[in-house]
Amino acid sequence: MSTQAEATERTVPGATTDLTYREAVNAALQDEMEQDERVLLMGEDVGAEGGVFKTNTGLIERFPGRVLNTPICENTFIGVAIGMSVTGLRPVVEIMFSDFLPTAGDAIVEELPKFRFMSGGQCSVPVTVRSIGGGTGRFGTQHSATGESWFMGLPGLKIAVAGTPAGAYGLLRAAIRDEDPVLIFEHKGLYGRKGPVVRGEAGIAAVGKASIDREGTDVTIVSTLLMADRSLAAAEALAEQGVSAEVIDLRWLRPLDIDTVRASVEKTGRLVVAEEQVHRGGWGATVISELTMGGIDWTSPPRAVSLPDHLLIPYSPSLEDAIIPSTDAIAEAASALL
Amino acid sequence: MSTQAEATERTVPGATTDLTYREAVNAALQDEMEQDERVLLMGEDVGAEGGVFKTNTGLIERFPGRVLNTPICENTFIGVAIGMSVTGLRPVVEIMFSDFLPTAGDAIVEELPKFRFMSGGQCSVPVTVRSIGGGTGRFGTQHSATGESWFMGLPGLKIAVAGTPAGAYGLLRAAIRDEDPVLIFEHKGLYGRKGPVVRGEAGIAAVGKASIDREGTDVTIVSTLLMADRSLAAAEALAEQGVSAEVIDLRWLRPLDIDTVRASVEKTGRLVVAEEQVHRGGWGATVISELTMGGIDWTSPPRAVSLPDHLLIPYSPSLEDAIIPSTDAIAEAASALL
Amino acid sequence: MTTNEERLAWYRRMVEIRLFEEKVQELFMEGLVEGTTHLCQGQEAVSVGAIAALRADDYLTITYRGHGHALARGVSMEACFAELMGRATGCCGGVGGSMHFTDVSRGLLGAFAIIGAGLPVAVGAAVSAKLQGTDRVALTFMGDGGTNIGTFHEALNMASVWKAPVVFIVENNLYGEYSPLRETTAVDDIAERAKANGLPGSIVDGQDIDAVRDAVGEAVGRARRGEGPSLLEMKTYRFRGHSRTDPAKYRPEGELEAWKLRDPITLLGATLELSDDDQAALRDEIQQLVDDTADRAKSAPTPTLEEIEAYVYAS
Amino acid sequence: MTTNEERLAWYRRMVEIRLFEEKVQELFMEGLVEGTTHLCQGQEAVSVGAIAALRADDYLTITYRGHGHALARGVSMEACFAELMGRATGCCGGVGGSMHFTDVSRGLLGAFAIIGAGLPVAVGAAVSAKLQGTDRVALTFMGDGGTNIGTFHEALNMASVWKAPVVFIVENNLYGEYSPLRETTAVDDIAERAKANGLPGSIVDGQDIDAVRDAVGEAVGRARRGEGPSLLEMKTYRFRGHSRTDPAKYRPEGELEAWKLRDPITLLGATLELSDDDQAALRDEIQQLVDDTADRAKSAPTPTLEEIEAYVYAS
Ligand SMILES: Cc1ncc(C[n+]2csc(CCOP(=O)(O)OP(=O)(O)O)c2C)c(N)n1
Ligand SMILES: Cc1ncc(C[n+]2csc(CCOP(=O)(O)OP(=O)(O)O)c2C)c(N)n1
Ligand SMILES: [Mg+2]
Ligand SMILES: [Mg+2]
Repeated sequence: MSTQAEATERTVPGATTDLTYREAVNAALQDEMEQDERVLLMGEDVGAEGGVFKTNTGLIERFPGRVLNTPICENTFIGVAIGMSVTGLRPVVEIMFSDFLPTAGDAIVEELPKFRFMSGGQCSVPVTVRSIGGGTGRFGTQHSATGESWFMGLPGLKIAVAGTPAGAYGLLRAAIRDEDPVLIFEHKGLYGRKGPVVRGEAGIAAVGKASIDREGTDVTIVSTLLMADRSLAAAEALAEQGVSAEVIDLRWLRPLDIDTVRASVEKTGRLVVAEEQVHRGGWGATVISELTMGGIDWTSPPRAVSLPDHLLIPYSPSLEDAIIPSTDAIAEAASALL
Repeated sequence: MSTQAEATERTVPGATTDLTYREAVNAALQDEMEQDERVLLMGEDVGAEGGVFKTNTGLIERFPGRVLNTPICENTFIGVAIGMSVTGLRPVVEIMFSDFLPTAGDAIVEELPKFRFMSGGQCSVPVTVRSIGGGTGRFGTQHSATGESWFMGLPGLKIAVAGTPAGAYGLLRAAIRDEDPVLIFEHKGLYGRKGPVVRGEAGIAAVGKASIDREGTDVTIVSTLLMADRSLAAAEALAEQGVSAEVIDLRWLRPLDIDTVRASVEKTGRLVVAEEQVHRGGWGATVISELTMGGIDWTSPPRAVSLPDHLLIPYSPSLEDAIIPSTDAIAEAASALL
Repeated sequence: MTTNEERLAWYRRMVEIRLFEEKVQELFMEGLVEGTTHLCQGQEAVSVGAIAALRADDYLTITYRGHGHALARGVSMEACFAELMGRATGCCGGVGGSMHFTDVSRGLLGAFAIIGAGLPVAVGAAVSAKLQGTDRVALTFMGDGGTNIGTFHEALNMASVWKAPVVFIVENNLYGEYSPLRETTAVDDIAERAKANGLPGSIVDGQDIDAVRDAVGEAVGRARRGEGPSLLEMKTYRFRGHSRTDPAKYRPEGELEAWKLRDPITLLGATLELSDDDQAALRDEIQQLVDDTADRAKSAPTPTLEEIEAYVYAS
Repeated sequence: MTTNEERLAWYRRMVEIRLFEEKVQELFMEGLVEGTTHLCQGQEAVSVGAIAALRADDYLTITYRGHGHALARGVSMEACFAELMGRATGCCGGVGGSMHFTDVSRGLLGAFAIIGAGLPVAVGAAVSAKLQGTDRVALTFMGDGGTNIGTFHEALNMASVWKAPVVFIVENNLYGEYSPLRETTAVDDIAERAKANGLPGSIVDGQDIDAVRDAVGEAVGRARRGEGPSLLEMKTYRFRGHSRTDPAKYRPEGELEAWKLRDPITLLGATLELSDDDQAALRDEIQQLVDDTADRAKSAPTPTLEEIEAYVYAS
């Protein structure tokens, strides 16, 4: 248990180190709680044993009274966080599985984004909601959604999606510091993934900025979460075939960094969106629509690699693997455009 | 009170009559409850006084024991409806304002669409959820959303949107008869609108079929709900300018009738989506994305007339009017494409 | 304990609320207020009495039936009228309307149009006060019908477990919209529901402002001393329908008339030994104030889209 | 009332469940079961005893901790193993997995991975039975921690108001995931929460299968006679961690050992006057059955995408 806390503690601030995505989350929480005593972590079983996904290791010991286990009542404890946030605290709420976000539907759709507005701007609502989504874990139909686009049509919210350890660290810190409510999605299939993280202020992500994780000239791949990881792998494979793919980790769905995507597609003329969600109603469709409305000159029509529109996520391991977009599927979609 | 029930009763089955959108809802409920005694209506205050929007006039008297007032607990009474539906009944649940759908978030996102699937297809879930959304009523930030696209990315659900009295009648009957869970959205700004309705079997809408409400050759306008109404008015105005607009009332967001839209845009080469929602994450973006991915040949880039992405719905009447897409705004967007 | 001067101020405030809401009806007819309103006529002793027990730095959350509570908390009547008319000078800049009267400077953190949503916010404010080492207290108001929604129990349970300094006020006016309590609610006394969540619950005569003030004072004191949350059920009645469009035909005959005999304004007036003339004079004076204030409020501009854009995001 | 033959069948069934779940652990190690599982070891008397009180045409809903309940209801063990291995022959065609054991033909309408979600479904089934003029009853199982979610209260209230023939069984195993009851729940006895929703609640020794059977029998009888819903709190304990990855280090020393002295299988065994040899023989026989069944289940194919597509929409 303590090894992870130590691992993140040993890191020299400001330096780039390799952390797992899990350690990156832990480091972000540690660093924000260290710097700002108004920051709290709350949620179900967030304290004991480092939390269900072991992202919170060492925090309850290090910040006594600031890591709060809640009863099972997602809607209410997000509301509680709102009340805290408008009275001087900066709560970070953990929603264990993104599939439990709808349980808190009212708090997320009607309260968090609207609270400031309805008051005529009298207050701000600096609440961060972390939630852990995504497939590959064999958790079945009710525990495997990314949920990333469920709330993207809600002005008043900001929405971040972490595709790498650097994103997990930088986005979470940015979310906590933001004056507005931020939903931040982590992917449970990425916790063990290692990658470089700049610890400290320099590593904090800019709000609303996508990240070009690999430059390329032939085709743009836009992705989030686990698909960001797989898109990088797909770009490797494509490189071997002589195709130069630019990989963008979108990082924010609201604000949506359409400018970065547009600039890339203006260069490549080709686009694949790689998304662990059905296409309909999601960010992938939004990206393609906005580029099209903006009059982009498609070299060939864009493609989406998505979850099937006519299926739900099954438990059966081979079927789960069959429906979640694979590295190969992403690479093939990109190749097909050339 | 009784006048409305009488009005709908006087209608000769099979004949086309002019009904208000409100009367059309009432007629659909009456006809289905008459034909199938397994059909129930339940929700908050659905019985007394014809319900909050007076859509249910006469039903509690006519079908005693089959119009059930519930306590205030949206999530639970949709769950109750699921339990009824898998044991032989066909409940129609009324959610008074679409903004209360998130209160029932778990039931709508995790239970309704997944129930049959998780069981391996052992049962079907014939629940209809009617919900009343939309602006222009000065109901403010928490009572004015259409909510129509919130759940469109959920396989397992069907989603209907009624833009005319004929749609209100035909879609609701189709929803009640369907073996799968259907969310059907009504618009509170349309209840007084009159239009032709074919009462009886012939008036029942086909699942997943959009309706071409006006034919045209220059530009396609796709819309739903109140925007369907305004798009028709916009088409009138355009006709006076010599522009021939085809108006499609989408009617279903899931299944989405992309074929009808594609055929129209292949003819016109131009598209405006008119939507009372922000563009991001909605059906409008999905339509444009799918057409673009399908390689459509845009004569000019499509446009969206939508709610602003950076605002919430204000109470102040002049501001509410300013942000909801007007007939003029739709007509202008269409003109601009020519 | 309470001086007669204070009690006279309560009386004034209750009359203000009553006449304010009468005026709202008028403004509706004139087309100056649109949408919907939920009047609290008949329930004024609850808001005025309960809020009298608060300190200026305490917190509260209210509901769509919140005109009385906002005025009781001292929100400017002009800002309230302006809000109802959608003016930039409204207490929510004109974007909130009748259901969202808010004044954060007075600790009035929000008014909620979704049943139950204000409770967690009050619990959060209370926990926050406690964590920050202050002795501030939070008060939250809700209706009887609203105690059937899960958030109610969730909030009570969390308040208990975290020993939050919060007082839950249930205004039991016997109806939730058109439904009588009995038809939707498995208990007759909402106070029963407190025990299921480990907190004390008691029943108070909501028409008797002294009883309200005393009960809330005690509960607030308890919370302030760190002894935890409590729930008070105020038995009361709304003289009007649920909302503007509701003629309230579902009420049994004579019910309204019986409750009008226990009009909280009359009841307090009687104990103040105000002569009929005194009462009439006071009413006239307040009517004048209300009319003048509404007129002033009318003259303010509506907000611009640019102005309200700043209300969406803080950064 | 209950014959010793029936009680021996209960004993057998409890041993089956215990050994089934042991085998699940093994299959996990072999990589044949993936994802997560939530074992009910230690709680077998609740599922077996409660379900013994049902008629074949009654309804029930269960949770992610539902292996025991499904087996108790007579779902084929082979279908259960197959489900855990993601095979087309699984009780949910392989798409559900451990958390969703369902068998509609046996009235087992669903198993829910979202806390609270099964309760409304059971209430709906009960109301449905009543509206259709049958005397069927619904039973729903849930945990102690789950009584903090709003849906719990909402469902109880609706059941009361509509007099639904439903029995709520709370399996109070003292923990919700890693959190001891006390840390998250404002009452020590969940039965307290029934009153807040107008229904009778009582406490039952969940390790004593005769007590469980009797209490549930009474509640089911009451429901069947049209006398309304009730809640039973079963005091019990899980011998394993919350889920596969939880070593349950948060338990105070000696707690598990103390509860193991009240292993429901041992307790029932003692009253059956089975000799040690008899018990060992029975166990061996069942172990053989479990092993053989698992082997058979293994050999089934996984479903195809085409097959499971038909599970999404009925039309
Ligand atoms: C979640 C939700 N469901 C339904 C409504 C619609 N609604 C508004 S007020 C109301 C009745 C509330 O009754 P009660 O709590 O007794 O308060 P009262 O109006 O009597 O003050 C209902 C059902 C809502 N606003 N929110
Ligand atoms: C809405 C929701 N929130 C959180 C969870 C995660 N979760 C699964 S089981 C569990 C604990 C439940 O405890 P209890 O009700 O006592 O049942 P037990 O597991 O002890 O049988 C939690 C928090 C969930 N499944 N659903
Ligand atoms: Mg009420
Ligand atoms: Mg438990």
